[in-house]
Amino acid sequence: MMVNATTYTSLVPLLTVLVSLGAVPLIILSSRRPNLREFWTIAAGVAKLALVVSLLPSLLRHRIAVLNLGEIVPGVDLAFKADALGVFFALIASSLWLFTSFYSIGYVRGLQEHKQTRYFAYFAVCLSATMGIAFSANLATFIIFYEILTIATYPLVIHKETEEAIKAGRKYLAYTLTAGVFLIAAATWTYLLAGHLDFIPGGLLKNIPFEPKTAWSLFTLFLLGVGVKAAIMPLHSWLPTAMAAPTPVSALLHAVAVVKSGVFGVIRVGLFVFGPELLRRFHLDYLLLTSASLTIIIASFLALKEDNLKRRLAYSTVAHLSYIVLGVGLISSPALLGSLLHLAFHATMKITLFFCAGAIYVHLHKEKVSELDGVGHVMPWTMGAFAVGSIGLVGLPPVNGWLSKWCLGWGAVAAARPLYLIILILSGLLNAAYFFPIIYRAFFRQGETGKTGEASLLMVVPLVLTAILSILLGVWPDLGFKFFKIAHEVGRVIFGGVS
Amino acid sequence: MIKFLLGHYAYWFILALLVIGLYGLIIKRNLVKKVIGLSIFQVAIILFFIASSTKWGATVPVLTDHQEVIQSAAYINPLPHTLMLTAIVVGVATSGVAFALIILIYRRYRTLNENELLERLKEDEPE
Amino acid sequence: MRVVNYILLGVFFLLLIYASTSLFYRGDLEALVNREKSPANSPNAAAYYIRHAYHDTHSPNMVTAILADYRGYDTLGEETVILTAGLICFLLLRRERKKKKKSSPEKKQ
Amino acid sequence: MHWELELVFFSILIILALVALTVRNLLTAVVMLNVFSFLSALLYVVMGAVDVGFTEAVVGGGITGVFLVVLIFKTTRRSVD
Amino acid sequence: MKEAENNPIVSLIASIVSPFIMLFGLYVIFHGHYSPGGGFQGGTLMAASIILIRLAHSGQTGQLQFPATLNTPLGSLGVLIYYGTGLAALWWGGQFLNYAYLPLAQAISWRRSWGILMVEIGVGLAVMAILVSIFDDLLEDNSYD
Amino acid sequence: MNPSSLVPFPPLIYLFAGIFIPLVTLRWRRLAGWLALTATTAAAFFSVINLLQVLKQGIIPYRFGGWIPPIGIEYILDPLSGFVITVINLIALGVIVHAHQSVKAEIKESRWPPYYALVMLFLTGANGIIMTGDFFNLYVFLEIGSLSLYGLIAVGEKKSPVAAFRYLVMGTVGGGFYLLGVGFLYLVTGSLNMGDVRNILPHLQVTAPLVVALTLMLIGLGIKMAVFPLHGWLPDAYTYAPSPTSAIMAPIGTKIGAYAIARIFFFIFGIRLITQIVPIAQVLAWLSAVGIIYGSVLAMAQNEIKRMLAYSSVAQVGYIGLGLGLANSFGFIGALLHIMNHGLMKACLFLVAGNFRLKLGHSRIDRLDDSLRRSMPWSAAAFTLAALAMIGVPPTVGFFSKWYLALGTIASRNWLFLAIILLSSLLNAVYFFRVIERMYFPWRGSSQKRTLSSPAPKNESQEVSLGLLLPTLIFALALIVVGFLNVWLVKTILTKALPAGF
Repeated sequence: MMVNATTYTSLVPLLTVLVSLGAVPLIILSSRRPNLREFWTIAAGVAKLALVVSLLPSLLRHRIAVLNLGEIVPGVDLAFKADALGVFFALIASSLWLFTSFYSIGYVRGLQEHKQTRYFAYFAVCLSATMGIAFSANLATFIIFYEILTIATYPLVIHKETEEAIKAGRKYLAYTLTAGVFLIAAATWTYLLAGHLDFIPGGLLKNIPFEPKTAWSLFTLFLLGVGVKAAIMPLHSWLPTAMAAPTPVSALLHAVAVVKSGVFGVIRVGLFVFGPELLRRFHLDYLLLTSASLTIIIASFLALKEDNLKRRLAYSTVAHLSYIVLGVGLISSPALLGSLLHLAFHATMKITLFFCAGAIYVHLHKEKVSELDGVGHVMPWTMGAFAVGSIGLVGLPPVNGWLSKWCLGWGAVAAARPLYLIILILSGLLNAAYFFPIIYRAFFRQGETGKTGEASLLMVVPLVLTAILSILLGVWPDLGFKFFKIAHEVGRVIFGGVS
Repeated sequence: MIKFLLGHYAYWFILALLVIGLYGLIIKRNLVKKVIGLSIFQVAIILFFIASSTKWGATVPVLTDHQEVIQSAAYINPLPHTLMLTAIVVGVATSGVAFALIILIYRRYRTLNENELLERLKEDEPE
Repeated sequence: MRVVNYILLGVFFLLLIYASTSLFYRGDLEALVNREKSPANSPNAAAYYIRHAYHDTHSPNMVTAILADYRGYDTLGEETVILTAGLICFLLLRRERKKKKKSSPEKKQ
Repeated sequence: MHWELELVFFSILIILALVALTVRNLLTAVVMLNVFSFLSALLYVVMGAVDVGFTEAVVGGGITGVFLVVLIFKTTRRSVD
Repeated sequence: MKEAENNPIVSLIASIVSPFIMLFGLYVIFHGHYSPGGGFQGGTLMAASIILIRLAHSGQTGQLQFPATLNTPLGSLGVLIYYGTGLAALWWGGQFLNYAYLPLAQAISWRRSWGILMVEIGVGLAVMAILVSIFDDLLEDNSYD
Repeated sequence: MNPSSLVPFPPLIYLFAGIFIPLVTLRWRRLAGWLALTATTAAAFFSVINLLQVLKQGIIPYRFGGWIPPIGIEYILDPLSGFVITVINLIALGVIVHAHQSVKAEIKESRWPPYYALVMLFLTGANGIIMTGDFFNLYVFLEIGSLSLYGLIAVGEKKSPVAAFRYLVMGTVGGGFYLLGVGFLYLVTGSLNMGDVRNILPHLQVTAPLVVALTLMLIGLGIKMAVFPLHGWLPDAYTYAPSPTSAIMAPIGTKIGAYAIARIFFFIFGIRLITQIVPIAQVLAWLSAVGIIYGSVLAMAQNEIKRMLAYSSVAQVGYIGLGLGLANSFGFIGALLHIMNHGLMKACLFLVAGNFRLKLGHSRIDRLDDSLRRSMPWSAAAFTLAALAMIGVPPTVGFFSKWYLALGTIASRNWLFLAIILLSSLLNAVYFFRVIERMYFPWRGSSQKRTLSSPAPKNESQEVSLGLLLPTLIFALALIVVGFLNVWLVKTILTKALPAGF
């Protein structure tokens, strides 16, 4: 299936992992000098983005960077491979990390948070793990970074160290560690079936004779493994609880690292471990489709009745993650395109929304939707960005959300499954139902805010930038990093150029 | 049948002794009794080895005339004897350690009864 | 609990008895222990000791010869065991001779 | 092999073992154990293990007995079972 | 033990019997080649003779014959003799405890015989000292707690 | 020098130290620790040399007294014994360095010589068991090891003699059972040499005495290894022993039993006998599986770090037993790897527990608080890392043993065992994160208790001295380094250490 793709050995994938890991000791050592410390964070972010971008040109010429570090367990190497999907994900993560870093600095300084060094250190570790997930060439490497991500996020979730945060941390760990355990079980089983664990477009298990029972059990195990981070219902409940974390962490959890790793894992498992053929042959796609549609609908209703802004956003995330899963389950090239685009676009939109929520919290100390009356007059830029994000998530042009949704709908039609088109439209309406009242409150109602002016520039600039980015990507999806082209490339690799 | 009994009855007595020793170890509550059970248990094991070393029509494994031995059937198997010498010493050493421990326990808790001991251990539990 | 222990002991006893019935007769010269060669055609240690002990060590008492020479390493272990016991009693019980006071100032812990 | 002799020894050994374990006075139990050891030493000799018999007599009848007596004088003589 | 007063008759008899037991123990050690017995039995007998004296004479008097401070070093020394014999064989080119390499006599069988004797002496010494040491420690009046 | 003459050096060095220390250090007590350290270093050095040697030229036997195997006693140096002995001596080295300081704090100076001598003798026993190729010799060294442990445990706090006595009773019964099993085996086969027995067994019919011999040996060694229903001695012994004792006993003690079971049942009796004819392996696997759950659940209920670690040991030993009981190559490699990994993890955890005891005077979980993260940052970090390894987070060592064990269970199609292995790592997470939360986050629920029982949180560093810290950190580091080295280990050593028949 590797149509005229060649590989070359390159250190870049490893460097992208190491660059933020290397920043950790620097961050810790300069804990007493905040400016220097945050310089390291930003420097690592820029370096990482530059490294990922440097992979782009050769990728577009169908040359894939690989790096093999030797065996980690016999038969399985610790190997990196910057294929289209990996670079795609890495691009999203590293570019948005930069935004998140700037924003974090504003946020933690604005609130004068404690233990900022620990915060930034684990932030960097998280990003390293995410890069590792993106570039892992096989399941074992994937699991290693997946688990590191789990552990590294824990200190961030409980950063506030309140009773509630610790409880949230426990819940988070309980869910994600259990998932990791399932993933290991699934991986070992796969290893015994296939003899290797390398990700192969079209599925590494493609040529293995299967019994339906085995296929279903294995796929269920995998889905339990990656589904927790992807917040597929009923495995989602850690996510709203984890809102106890500081807002940049929520942004990281929801938009960049953790949940996206989860859906990334779903894509990897669905298309690179099992492959479209196997999914179709054993009707495993129904498992994906059913769980995803149920999640979309139920999560939207839950968001509708939630008053806490961040929790509402969290449920919205749960719903939107399942869009991506749905796209995988539809097994068609346009749906996959829509999936991948949503992976990127949801990140920009949701990160905007979280940044807004954080800015409101830092500036006005408001967390509830019902308290937001008239906020739009005080913080026009912030609420403007919020409106942009909402519009995008509802799926209206020109914000980028419409494009991915449109692709998904096209995919549903192309796969002759119009039911899911209806679900997408219904979900769009529900999105509108829980987002537009917020905008209405903010701009068209009068309320007591007690403060005037915007939050600090370090926060407002990133959120405005991400909002602008969302719009630009909606108009011109190939902007800058050529998201559209890369996503297209992924589809081509998997479905063999049919699109 | 008689031959079978003659060839095996010793094992049955020995195993009975072994179980008696175990009974002392497990069921008796007094620590000294436990050590006594331990001794009986060890004696039973030693007897098992010794009993198995016998041979029909053989004699004690000490040469009297200092001649080369041609026929090994003439002497009792000396290997289990050697092993059991070692086992006896191990037994003495174990008993010695057990005595030391019992004296320490008695000094600290003024009792040798395991039930009372457990109660006093519970009392000691902090908080 | 006590009943369980008795039952366990009884079962154990019966099992051992059952096993012992299929042992060779005591003193049976055909038993593997008493043969000159094992089925794998390796020499039988006991027979070797009986025949060669005096020749090898000038010791008419075979047990001594085995104890101190053929299996001398076991005996070294045996001495070590008894040394261990002595050291344990030393460690646990020996009194400090220099200090007259019953409770020495540097009490442990 | 003198099986008649062995049978007598075995029977006495079993009785002695039971007595040593059941008697309430620990000093009696210790004496019983000493007798038990000595008889077992004789049994070893009957079975042809002269060295082992010698050792058991010296150890079981002598040193262990002394140790046990010391132990009982250092602690207590009574036992409830 | 305890603070029992010294019974002169007991002391006397113990003093008379003890040397004979000691002598018998030595005999058992050195005659281990030819008759039942050996280092362990002999050592135990020697320990018994010393313990007899200690039982008869309480307190410091019992220690005069064989001071308690010697117990542990002598015990170690005994084991060390054994170990050293093995080590000597190693030193002269054989395996550990291979007495055939000891430079003691011409014939290999005699070398082994001498090796066994050395080892038995070590065993006897160790067993004697350690059994006495255990006895002393058990009789110790107060421990460190 | 002939390479085979180096084979018995590790146990002989320990033995020499064990004899020598009480002799010379009655006058110079402070020498005891240094002598022990020297001996351990030398033994570790020679184990490594032996391991390299065995990898180069295959199995090396060593014949004591120059007698050929069935006549005399021999030591067998093969990849398995070479690997385990190296692992154990290197761990012992780290623990002894740590003990050098912690013994000063917990043991009175007048007891140093016998204490160190007993530690050396314990290691003699452990090394002897690993190297030996003779059933009875194994018994002798088993007793040396066990006896010295009884003494080492009993110098601990007030309750320790009771724990030691209980261990003594169980341990002696275990030794007795093993010896009786050897007796039956000797009657059946007529030989005590392991290699000889292995050659003779195929010529024999499987009779009741042979089965009983197997069972008795399994029970006897199972007590040493603390397999589930035979673990009763372990929690008390680990808890009440002084810190240096538990630190040396926990990583080494139970592993020896596991090694002996692997050696005797898989190498001597052979896979076919213990899986198809007499289902010893299955019994071991099931007992271990129950032990994993039991140990993990009880560990959650404990309030004392050492006791929690003790129950966790019961569970972790279950991993080893399960891996062995699966009787396939993955399971066996997993078990061997876990012997090493668990040794490292437990050494690290017990050293940290010792550090806590030294500085805080206790190691109770409900009295820990977040002052630790400032006062003892390195110890807390080492504990956290080891805890993550216990949970099995990659790339720490715990992950890899879990990986192999999971492979083993799947290869033998035993989904229940797979579930148990995976479930227990979650249970590990539960009880370790309880401690980690206490160490790193302020605990509001117990603020009243804190004011009562522990001093106000100190902010200045109270970290233990370098001599204590260094081994702790080295173990913690090893947890990651060895994780990355595991392929190399498996490929170069462990695949060679597999018994015939896989």
